[in-house]
Amino acid sequence: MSVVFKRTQNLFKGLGIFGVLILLIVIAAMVSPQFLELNNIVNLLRQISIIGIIAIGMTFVILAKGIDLSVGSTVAVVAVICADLFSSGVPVFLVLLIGLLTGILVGSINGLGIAIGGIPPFVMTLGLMVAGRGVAMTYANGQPISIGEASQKISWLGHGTVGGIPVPVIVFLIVIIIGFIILKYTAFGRAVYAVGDNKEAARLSGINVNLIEFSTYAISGLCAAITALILLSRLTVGEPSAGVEYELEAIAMVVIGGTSLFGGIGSVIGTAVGASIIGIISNVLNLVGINPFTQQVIKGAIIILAVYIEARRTRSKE
Amino acid sequence: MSVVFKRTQNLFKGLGIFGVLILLIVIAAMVSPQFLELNNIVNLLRQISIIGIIAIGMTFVILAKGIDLSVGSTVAVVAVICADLFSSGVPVFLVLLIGLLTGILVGSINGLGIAIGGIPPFVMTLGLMVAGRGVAMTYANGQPISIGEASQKISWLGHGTVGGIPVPVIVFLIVIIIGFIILKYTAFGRAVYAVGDNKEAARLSGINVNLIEFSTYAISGLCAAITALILLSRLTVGEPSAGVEYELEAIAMVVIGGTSLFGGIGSVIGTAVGASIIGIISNVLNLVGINPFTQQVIKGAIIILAVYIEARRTRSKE
Amino acid sequence: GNEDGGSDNENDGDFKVGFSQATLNHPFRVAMVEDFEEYLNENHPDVEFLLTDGEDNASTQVSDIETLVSQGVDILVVSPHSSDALTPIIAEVMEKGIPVITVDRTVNTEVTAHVGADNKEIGQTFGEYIADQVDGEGNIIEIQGTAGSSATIERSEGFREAIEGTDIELIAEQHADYLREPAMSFMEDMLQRFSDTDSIQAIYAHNDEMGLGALDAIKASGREGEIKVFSIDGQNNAFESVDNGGLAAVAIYPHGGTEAAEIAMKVLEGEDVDEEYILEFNIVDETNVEEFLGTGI
Amino acid sequence: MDNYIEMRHISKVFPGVKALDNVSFSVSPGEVHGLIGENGAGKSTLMKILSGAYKKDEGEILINNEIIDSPNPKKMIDLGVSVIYQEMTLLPHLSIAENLFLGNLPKTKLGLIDWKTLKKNSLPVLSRVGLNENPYTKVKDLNVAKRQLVEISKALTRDAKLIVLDEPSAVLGGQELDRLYSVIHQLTKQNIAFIYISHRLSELFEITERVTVLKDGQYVGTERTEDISTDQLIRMMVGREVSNIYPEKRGKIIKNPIIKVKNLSRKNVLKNINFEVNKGEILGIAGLEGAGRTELLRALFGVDSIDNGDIYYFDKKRKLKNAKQAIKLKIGFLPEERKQDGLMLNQSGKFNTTIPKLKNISYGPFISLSKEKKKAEYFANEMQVRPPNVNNTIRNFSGGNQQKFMFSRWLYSNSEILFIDEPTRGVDVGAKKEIYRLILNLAKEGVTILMVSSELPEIIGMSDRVLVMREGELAGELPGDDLSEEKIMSYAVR
Ligand SMILES: Nc1ncnc2c1ncn2[C@@H]1O[C@H](COP(=O)(O)OP(=O)(O)OP(=O)(O)O)[C@@H](O)[C@H]1O
Ligand SMILES: Nc1ncnc2c1ncn2[C@@H]1O[C@H](COP(=O)(O)OP(=O)(O)OP(=O)(O)O)[C@@H](O)[C@H]1O
Ligand SMILES: [Mg+2]
Ligand SMILES: [Mg+2]
Repeated sequence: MSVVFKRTQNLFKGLGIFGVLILLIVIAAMVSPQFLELNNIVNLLRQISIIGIIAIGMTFVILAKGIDLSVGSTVAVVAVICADLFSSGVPVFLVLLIGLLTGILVGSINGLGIAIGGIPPFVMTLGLMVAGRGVAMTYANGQPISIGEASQKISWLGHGTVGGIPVPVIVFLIVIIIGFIILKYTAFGRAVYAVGDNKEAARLSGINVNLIEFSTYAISGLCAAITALILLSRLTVGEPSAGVEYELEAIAMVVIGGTSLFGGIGSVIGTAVGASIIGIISNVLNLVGINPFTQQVIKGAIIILAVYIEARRTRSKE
Repeated sequence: MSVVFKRTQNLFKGLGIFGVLILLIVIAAMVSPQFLELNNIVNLLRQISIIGIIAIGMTFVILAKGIDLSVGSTVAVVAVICADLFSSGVPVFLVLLIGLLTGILVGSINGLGIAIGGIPPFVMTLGLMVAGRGVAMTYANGQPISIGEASQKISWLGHGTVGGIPVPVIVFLIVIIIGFIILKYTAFGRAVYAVGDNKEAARLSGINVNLIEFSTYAISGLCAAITALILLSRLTVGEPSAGVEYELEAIAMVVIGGTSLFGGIGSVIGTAVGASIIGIISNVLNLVGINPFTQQVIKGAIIILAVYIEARRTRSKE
Repeated sequence: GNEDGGSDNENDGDFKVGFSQATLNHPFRVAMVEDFEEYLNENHPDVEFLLTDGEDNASTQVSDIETLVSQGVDILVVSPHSSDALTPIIAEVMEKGIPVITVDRTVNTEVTAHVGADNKEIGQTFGEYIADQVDGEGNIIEIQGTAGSSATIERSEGFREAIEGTDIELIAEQHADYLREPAMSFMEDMLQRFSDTDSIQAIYAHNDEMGLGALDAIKASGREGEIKVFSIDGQNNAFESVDNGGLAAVAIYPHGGTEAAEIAMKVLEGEDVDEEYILEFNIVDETNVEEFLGTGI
Repeated sequence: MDNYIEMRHISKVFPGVKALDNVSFSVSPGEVHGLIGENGAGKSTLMKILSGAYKKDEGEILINNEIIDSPNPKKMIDLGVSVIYQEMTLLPHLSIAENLFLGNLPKTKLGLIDWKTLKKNSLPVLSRVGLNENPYTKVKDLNVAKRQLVEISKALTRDAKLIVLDEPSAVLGGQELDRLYSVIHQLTKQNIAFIYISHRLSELFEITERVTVLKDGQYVGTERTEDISTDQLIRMMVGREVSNIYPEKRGKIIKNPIIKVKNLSRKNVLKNINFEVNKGEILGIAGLEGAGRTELLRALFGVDSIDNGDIYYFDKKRKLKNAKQAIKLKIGFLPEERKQDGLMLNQSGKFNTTIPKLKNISYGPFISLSKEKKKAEYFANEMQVRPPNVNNTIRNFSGGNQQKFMFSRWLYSNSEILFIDEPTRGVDVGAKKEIYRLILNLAKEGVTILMVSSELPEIIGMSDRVLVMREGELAGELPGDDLSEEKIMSYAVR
């Protein structure tokens, strides 16, 4: 009995914030007839994807008890460099590759500083956030860089659809699925949880803690780069000011999705749900046509409420 | 022998990031002759005070294993409300009191949600950060509110000096000293460390954990309100967009000062040092006249380097 | 499906106007929206008005526009965060047959109408004026807005073109995000760096808030006779400051909210409109400040 | 006999402490080798060096007569050395199965984790230690005893040739220990060696072949267990005679109930419990693991709610709602899991001593740091804490010394009632004797003591009266002058 009981309980627990999401969807559909229209759903999903992809990378970092404040600046760095390369006529494939590698590089610098240098993640990634912004600004001389002709060639990334589903959404889904598989079904993924749970114990279990920590930041950088490339395709310019405050929103998605900032607990599915919650709130408030200032008040309140409902439920079970 | 050895070592450990600060001051004095001029020092101190005061409140929150993202919005809310009251001719004393109470109120909402509602601090204060900004914007209708005539009457708070020391600096020092005394010499302070270190053990030691957590947020709100009032006096307007990103800078000061984001370890003196480090970097880069974009790159690098030096030193001792 | 224009006697109540503002974190932007809405409220109270806040982020603004379109707006008014970034989405909206009016900032694609002043031109004209005020020589400090924003870029570019070839030297620059406090702090540092008398002749601030912040710092140092402060936008408190001998001059940067609303209604009612509506701007100094007191934002 | 592992001339210095000074010792294949010494003698440190968790300052480690250079955890695990630490190193949020095979998870052809195989592989290992749990259960949902068994299973999964058990009896009770002994016995037959650290000397005679003694970080000697007596071992450890660790019992306790418990129930764990405790009495509470003893203490201390029943303290009915109220009534509580529920690990010894009653060291609202230090030092001295520096961070004290600080805390707080849960887990003989003497002295001074213990000799040696619990119920009561292990067990199991 006890096992079955545990199981259903775990399932319900897994539902947790997912239940809040469903509640939110029901309410949204009630207050705005347009909400459930296909167009709007597609829209909404595309909007979520941009920061959602970053949030998946952030999930890895936070699960391993880290934090990455530099993602927004990474987006800017990748965006301006790639815009520049595009405008100089470098082949699309090569630019995309360089973009992704740049993201991984920035992440790796974080990883080195934290895993090898022993610098607290908050400080390391804050430093890189500030410095990265400076690099993007210097590189672009403070100006947006247009990708020029290349906009046609990479338009598919930001604007294309496959079977009616926008490419950014597909990319987001792929990132979620890969993230899910890695975390649940690979030794690396379990090591991420182990490191976040108890670093010392993980080390004593023979896990290369430094390597795991390092890798999570590289993954986060990679995800930021993916977002940068999608943005580049959508906006056709690389802005050195792109991605400001993305770190906060991405962390919010992760945390609302139930991942603990103290490491070891959480999942990418949770993050996807967190991203949806944040996305829906903005979308529906815009649909209903509420004054933007009032929107902020309501948005803040709903975020608190959503997590409160979840916290209540979880607690009352104990 | 051993005791003496421990003592000097502890002293040195206490010095830690303080040593880095001294190094930074020496370098600053070398690269800029104006740096050590009395005028500039006074300047610098005044600049540090604004966010430094918030960082002291933040230290309490972080020591108790929390975080407060809402401080920037609290500044805005208090600033616009008080500006409005000032402009309506409410007596200075009363406005200041209302301002401080408003700060405590915002902090208390955080405290309730976290301590009683069981909402994770990041989400709760993020929600209030978003909602608070909306409240300030709504209240002020998006426009700065001038304090009008009252600017003369509260000019002392932002511009006054006592014995050549600006009032904001004096306020900052007082906040540091009070913070230091509370944390080091009162039962409440001990309880803050205990809660941050091990909540369950604190509870079993007879500490009212909820009350302690709650209080740290109230303190943080109070500190944000003090900053808001100083800003109001200095700027003579209450801007609803004031305080954007203050939370990040305040947390940075706390963390650079050696306080652990995982609670239980740290001090307000560390935070004061962290604030000084951040302040000096900006100040000296401006004095030397480096291009703003390059400044960001250097600033980020120095933050990382400063903490790296400290991390190295601490580690090599082990 | 869009019901293309509608018939002549259509009621206002059938119209839905969408306004995508780049950010509301700035008085100038707020004033634009407010005047727009006020015009509608007074003249066409039944028109449905939808407003979104791009939160100073091009990609958010693109999303906002997508949302507004999916809500079926009959006309889209956009004050773009930056030109290039908003171009593709606006082209898309135009293709769908929804008329688009851009305000303040242009995009690189055809739109129904554009309303606004030209930031670069203001920078340049104001720059020439400032050069004149300092007799074509001396040291100037530029306090810029948010790094990378197009207003910042253009106000800076125009200004630099104006002072090129003069004996004016730009001795320092910094971004202060259009906010008063950072500008004040920066100015304090500059007063340290250039502590000799007459080492600074003027401050060029990209908006009034920053100009006023710099002015406060200068006053606190007792050097207000020595350094002239110039700023852009035209807030009421800036005019008052000019009147009281604080700011040397303010360039009014008209936001065009009212004009945009007028044009939008004309478009909806099927009238012809000009493709471009360039707003006049003024420079306010002690000679003419009285006519402007209380008219600002 | 060839040595499997040999440690030669190992030294290790921590800031201010020479934890190990030129220690050498060796273990043969299939041997059970005891390692003993007082708290802080350096046992755990030596084992951490063996596992590669700490770097040695001097000396060398040999496995099969080959020097291992720069050992690290992974390398040592691969070489067959598995250390089960005093502070557990399981990952609470992962499942049992994952903990068992972490670092070596079975994979499918695609390189993904093969969860089925993982479960399949886990079951036999778990059954070898007699742990009957679903391998997918998260470790955090297990009690300490079960966690310890998972730790041992984990070593088994790694083909360990040497398993180090750092004080298993500090967390395991009678039944589990018996099971452990039989597991050890089985494994030694397969030539697996054990290093067994314990403060319970009786165990060593039961299972070890040789015993090595450390004192103050130095090697004292290695003896065959058959050739040596308890007293001799103690002399080697302590440097002097420690006879009769249990103090002389007192006569009858005068009936003067300080606590009266009536019909106390708490859902699923406590069922209709009635008893009284007299002033100055030492009331032992015995029972098997999971009998509800800890729960009883927590309920009395006011930190677990009760569903039913009344509790009278000092003749007044009270419903304590939290620890604060209990402390106000001068009740102290030494929890079973001191790291989880007792200590603030990043704070100093003096901080941990004084935290429940800062008033005692304050002038008005302000704490006097000198008073704090003096008081803490006084009690640290009473408890013979080593090193005797109350400024040190608790984390850096050895396990036994951490427990002494927990005692200091409640002595300092002038408790009139003390709830102590497993008081001498991980405490060395010398200190144990001190603690027993202390408990008795407290009782003589009128402090009322409820003592939960799984160590029957301790219950028998100390209690004025014994309650036996079974499945949340009071199964029986035994007077202090008529105690035996058999009698207690006859109530505990039925
Ligand atoms: N990380 C550390 N930093 C500083 N000192 C330490 C550290 N770990 C252990 N020590 C010190 O080294 C000495 C030996 O400690 P160790 O934990 O090895 O003792 P032990 O013999 O295992 O004691 P116990 O029986 O109480 O567990 C003690 O004085 C202890 O305080
Ligand atoms: N956190 C918990 N979650 C679920 N069940 C628990 C928890 N803590 C205790 N229990 C259960 O409550 C019952 C009583 O446990 P308790 O810890 O009081 O036993 P005990 O007699 O003190 O044994 P031990 O010697 O193991 O401490 C047991 O069945 C135990 O499994
Ligand atoms: Mg030990
Ligand atoms: Mg127990």
